Amino acid sequence: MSAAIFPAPGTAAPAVPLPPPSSFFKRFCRNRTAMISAIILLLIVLTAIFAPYLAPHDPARSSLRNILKPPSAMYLLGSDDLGRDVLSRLIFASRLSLVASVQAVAIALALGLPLGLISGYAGGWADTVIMRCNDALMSFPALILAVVIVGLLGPSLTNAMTAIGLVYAPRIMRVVRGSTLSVREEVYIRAARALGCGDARIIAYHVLPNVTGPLVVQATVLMGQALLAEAGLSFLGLGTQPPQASWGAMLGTAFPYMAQSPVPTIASGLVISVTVLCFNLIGDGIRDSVGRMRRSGD
Amino acid sequence: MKFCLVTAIVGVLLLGSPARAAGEYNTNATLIYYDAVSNQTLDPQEPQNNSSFAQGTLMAIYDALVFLNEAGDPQPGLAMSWDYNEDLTVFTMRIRPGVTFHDGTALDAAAVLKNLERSVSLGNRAGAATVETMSQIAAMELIGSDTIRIRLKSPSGQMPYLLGGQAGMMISPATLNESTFGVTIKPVGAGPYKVRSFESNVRTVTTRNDAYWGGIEGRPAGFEHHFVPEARARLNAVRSGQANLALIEPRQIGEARAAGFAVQINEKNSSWELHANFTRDTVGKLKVRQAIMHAIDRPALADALGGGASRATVQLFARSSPVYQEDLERLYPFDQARARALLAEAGYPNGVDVSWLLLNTNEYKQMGEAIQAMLGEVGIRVKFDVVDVSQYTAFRRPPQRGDLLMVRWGGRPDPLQTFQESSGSTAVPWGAAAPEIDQLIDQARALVPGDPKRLAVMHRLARVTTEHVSHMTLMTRSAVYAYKPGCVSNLPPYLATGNDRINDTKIGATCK
Amino acid sequence: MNTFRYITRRIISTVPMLVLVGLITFLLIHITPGDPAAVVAGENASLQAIEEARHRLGLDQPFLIQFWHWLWAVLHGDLGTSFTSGKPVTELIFDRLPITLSLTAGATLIGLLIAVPLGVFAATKRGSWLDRITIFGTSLGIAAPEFFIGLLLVLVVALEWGWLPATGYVPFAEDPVEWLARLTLPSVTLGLGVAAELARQVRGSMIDVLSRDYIQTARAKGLSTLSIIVKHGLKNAAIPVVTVLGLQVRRLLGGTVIVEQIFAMNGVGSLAVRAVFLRDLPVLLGVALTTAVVVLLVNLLVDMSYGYFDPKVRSA
Amino acid sequence: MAEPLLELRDLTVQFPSPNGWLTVVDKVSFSVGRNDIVCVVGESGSGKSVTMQAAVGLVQPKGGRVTGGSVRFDGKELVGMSNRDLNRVRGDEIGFIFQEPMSSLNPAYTVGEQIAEVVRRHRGASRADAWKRAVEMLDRVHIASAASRAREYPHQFSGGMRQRVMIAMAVACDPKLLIADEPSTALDVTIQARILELLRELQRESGMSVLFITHDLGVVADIARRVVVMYGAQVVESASADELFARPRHPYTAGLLAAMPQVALERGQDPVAIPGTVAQAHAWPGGCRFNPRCVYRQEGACTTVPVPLEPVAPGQDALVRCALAASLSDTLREAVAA
Repeated sequence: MSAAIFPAPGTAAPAVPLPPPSSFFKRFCRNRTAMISAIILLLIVLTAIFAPYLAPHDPARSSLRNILKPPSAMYLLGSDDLGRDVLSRLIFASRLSLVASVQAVAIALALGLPLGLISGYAGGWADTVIMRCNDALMSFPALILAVVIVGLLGPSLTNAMTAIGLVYAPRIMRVVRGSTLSVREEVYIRAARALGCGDARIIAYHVLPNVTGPLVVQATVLMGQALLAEAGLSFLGLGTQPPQASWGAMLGTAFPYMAQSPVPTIASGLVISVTVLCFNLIGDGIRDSVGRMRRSGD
Repeated sequence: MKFCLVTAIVGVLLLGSPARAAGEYNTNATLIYYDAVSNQTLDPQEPQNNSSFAQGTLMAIYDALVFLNEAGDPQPGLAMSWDYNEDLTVFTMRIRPGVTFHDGTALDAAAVLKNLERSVSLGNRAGAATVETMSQIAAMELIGSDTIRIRLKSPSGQMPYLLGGQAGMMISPATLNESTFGVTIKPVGAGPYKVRSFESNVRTVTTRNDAYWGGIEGRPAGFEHHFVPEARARLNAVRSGQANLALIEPRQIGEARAAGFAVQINEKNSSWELHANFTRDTVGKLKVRQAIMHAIDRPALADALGGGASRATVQLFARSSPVYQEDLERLYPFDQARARALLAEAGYPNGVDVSWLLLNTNEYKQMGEAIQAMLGEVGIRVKFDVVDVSQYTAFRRPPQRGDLLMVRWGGRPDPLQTFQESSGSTAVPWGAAAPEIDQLIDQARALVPGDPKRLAVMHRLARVTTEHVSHMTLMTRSAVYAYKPGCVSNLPPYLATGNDRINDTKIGATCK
Repeated sequence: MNTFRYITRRIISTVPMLVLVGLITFLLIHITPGDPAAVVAGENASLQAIEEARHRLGLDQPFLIQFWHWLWAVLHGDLGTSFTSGKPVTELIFDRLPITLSLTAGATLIGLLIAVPLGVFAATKRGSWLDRITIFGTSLGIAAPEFFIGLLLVLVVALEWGWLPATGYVPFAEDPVEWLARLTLPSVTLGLGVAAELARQVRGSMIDVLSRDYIQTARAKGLSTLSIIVKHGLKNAAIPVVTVLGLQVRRLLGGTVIVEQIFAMNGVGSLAVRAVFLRDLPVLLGVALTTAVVVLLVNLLVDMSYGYFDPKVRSA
Repeated sequence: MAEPLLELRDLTVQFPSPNGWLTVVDKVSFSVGRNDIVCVVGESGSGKSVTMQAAVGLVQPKGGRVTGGSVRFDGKELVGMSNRDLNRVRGDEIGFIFQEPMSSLNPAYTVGEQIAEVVRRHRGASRADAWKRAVEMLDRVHIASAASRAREYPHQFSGGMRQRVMIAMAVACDPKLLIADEPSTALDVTIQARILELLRELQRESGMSVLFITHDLGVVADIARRVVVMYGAQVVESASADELFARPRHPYTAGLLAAMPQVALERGQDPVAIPGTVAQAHAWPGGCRFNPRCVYRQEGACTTVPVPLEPVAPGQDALVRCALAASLSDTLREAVAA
């Protein structure tokens, strides 16, 4: 034991370099579930991009003569209540849903990140004020708050996503504030400040890199949650409005006809579940990879 | 006076209508009705309750001075009989003797007078239909204990119809004082059912009024009206036995029949309407409106979305209504080429952009998208402005949002009322589509309901309003009920108003 | 006794929070379109009728005065009357609170009943097929939209097999059996979501606890595996689990809106949604306040439970 | 020679690792008599702790497995015994004390409850009797005002006091064998001595055998009657304490002795650390596992053929695993002589 504790005199403690990002991806790729989810998500994004070439029919063309048709050669997943091809609509709806989730998470980040940094880094009264407002917002059940905001702003996808962004901002804020607080106490921060670095530089070089890990994890998971929230709001008629259609809206319109033609409902329900599942598993994958990197780093 | 004799005979007919033998009904079961409409309060004159959709519960509690039969003709209700003077400026009504309210107070002319005076005193706090009725009254006076003479401000034959709706519902005078309005009302009426409990926008629970003047033979022991917004939940309730009658949406007809339920479709003077804002230079032009009429494939719409409970039509009246005219249907056949031509003539060769104020419910949005697709094919590009109930009224009142507005028209007791409210300049802020419409309305007002000349004016009005597209009717709407076969009977289609009278509905002997 | 002082201090500190919640709701409603007076005046009421309604409801007063009146009334325990139904808001809410609370309690209970055994079992049998199923199952449980699950349940259990009623709520006082029957399906619907989130947490914290030294001591003391896991393991694993439970209860309070609609139960959630559509400000404020109070109570309970689970916290 | 209380024969234990199963205990054999005090000594990673944990079935939950050998305790074979039966032995007949007192007590229960628990479990005592026994045990391990302290929680005790609680817990059922896995390593020197004193006192009073696992030869000198030295998952030397200190037979043992500060002081020399570090479990050198660090290494003898564990001389109890044991015996003795 003694040999291990006191290294032979003359060799300084080896500086542990921060592992290069490549090791993060190596570790992420070894995580099989995360990789599979990433691939599925990539496929979904590709379908969204190349929707026009993939969709067998024009998603908007309705034919009232054949509504609620069961799946057939013509309509692979059957037709909806206005006789439109469900598969084509699902493919085109992927654009709307993914963009909507990105928009919601972007708003949450735009609000949560700066507020989190300020309240975590500055502390003092700024922190208490921000935290108190944050608690007040958090004491609202998420869905009611979203419904209130959308109900008042008027039902549309952008308003729905703004509301969801606002509802998730406190979560981002909390994650950022947590990481900032833990970094602020680090010795090297005090050392940097002692060297006369300005706050901005400290935040940029020291706080932000440390915050990105948990932030990316939270953002990925929130992408999934935004999809679920949009489906909920669409069910209440507050999400996407006609003629646009997101997955949530399709689930909302298909679900009343579940008894006669279950396929459209099950299809849209499954698509949402699978996508959200991928986001969650990727989030876990990133957290594990980042987690280990940070631990071996310090 | 001749008229009074006729009404008495027909009245007896209604009451004695051939009913199955008493033993056939379960008179200690409760009729539990899951409805898609809610009662905000139980005050008939309160605005929320004034729409024809909310009449079901109110009619069961309060009854009305006048009943309307299947053909829509006024029949004696709480009022035994009534008649006009020569120039239709004085309306005299004799109240049915021996009728008492649920709290025992007598329903005599004085009670009716007190109700009418209360409605007048409410002024424009009351609902639109009541305001419209009371605004025609100049003065009222009692004659003996059972007659009321009402002097009208101007000749109007509409009183029997108007007193068939909420305005004619009588509340026990013992509970009425100046301040009772809306929630402070004590729901004591003279109708077949007494109120046991009420929760706003949730449920009304009533029990049978055994002292009802119209008899209690075969009536269920009580009637519960539940407001359940979710159509799926309403049908599920009947399927799992929590309700014995449910109003369902046409798209559920297949599912209900598949589950072995009886589905009753009551055709009504109710329809899906598309209204245009005439001040807008696009839809203000007659040719553009005619183009829209030609661009919509009504039969396909009725079959696909009507679920078998709707029929294509361009008129505001059901096939069984005397005002219905078969030849009007041929005015606007589905003809996309004609529609494009009309647009070009109106100065829009490469199509026109219109905004549509759309109510935020599944039913409205489904119809909206279907029609949007049809109009799109002829170059009429529709953009939706989706709003909820609180902004829905912004179509007519400033800031007058949207070029088009889709409405579920509920029908009115008096056909003339239908034209007044949908096409006449009294109700429509931007005036009638053609001057002749207002002239015809005034003509009809000066005629007594039974007068054949009045029907002729109605037919002329129907033609003119359809030709000038003052309203774009899409398809009829029926009330669709689901119940266990043989369990619910005597649910007459109350043609005149949008609502169906639950008063006389009975429960089959074998059902609980 | 410091716990009593601790509770009173916490309760006093919630008052400014509730005022803040009220202020935020007031602000939200006033800065956005939609006119409550128009709704109250009715569909085709005249302009003059709307102005009169606006005055009657006191909406013509400046924003701060309205807020002050509302706050002053609340301090006296009066939440005001609903614009649309004219009924006192407190009555409206307390008619519906039992439904939402029953649903929340039912869902939480089912969540716990599923999550705890599943999580513990998966933690003790790491890498086994059950562990993999738990991980996958819980991830899927979190991912699936709640009303999608609810719908499948109604279609199969209530209508196909007819075991349970599909809709409606019966108060406990009226008929406890029926109350339970009506609550089962919706509670299971919500419960599955809670179970998924909770099982992951239980598994995670159990794995962490089981690797601790005192568990090895317990094994060295020859205690039965069951008592090691339940007595020694669970009590220490409880704190992070209770935290997640607290979050789930908050989500449930609002999240039941959709399930309430599918199962035709008039909970506080549906009341709030209707209030938003009808711009019924007092009802919305009442609901916001009530849910905030319940949420803060739940947070208090969660923090109190920390004391029970971890004696170090109790003395702090 | 009466049958020993505990006898390990060729015990082999493996743990999973990224490069497959690693043997961390390689055919270890030694025995503990009754009323005996044995010390197992070795650097960390020599497998000394794992050996004893494996003996009583504490490695399986951590993924380890016993792949060979036998552990006979008081006439019973422990390897292969069901966990349910092992539970009846652990805590009752074998007491265990661990190295980290700070984390070895359950923070959520009072100290008294945790001691009473083992008494209730093995003696079926009622709640009141078990509590009385717990207080009694706290008193016996010299914790002042035991009755009130029993109701307190672990975080209200210092490191040394917690170790006393652990001891109280381990001996609450009068075990026949007490295994102390580096009990004092985490404590500072003054408390260390008092803990060892307490253990010696308890041993004397109860006559139970104690098996000490430590890396500190000072502790061995202070308390042990017999010593087992382990290196690289193997036993390299075992002998009586006096013999070991006087005539170490294995270069590693000699090296350990030379590194002891007390011994070096007596000889007026600086303590000499053994160069190099122990090899990784998956990369044992050929032949004798100590050869890369052994100053007396001879190519061929020490580096090719695995060296067996043999008696130092025919008929002797002491054993050594060194190819040059015979020739080195004198040189090693002078190396450590005062």
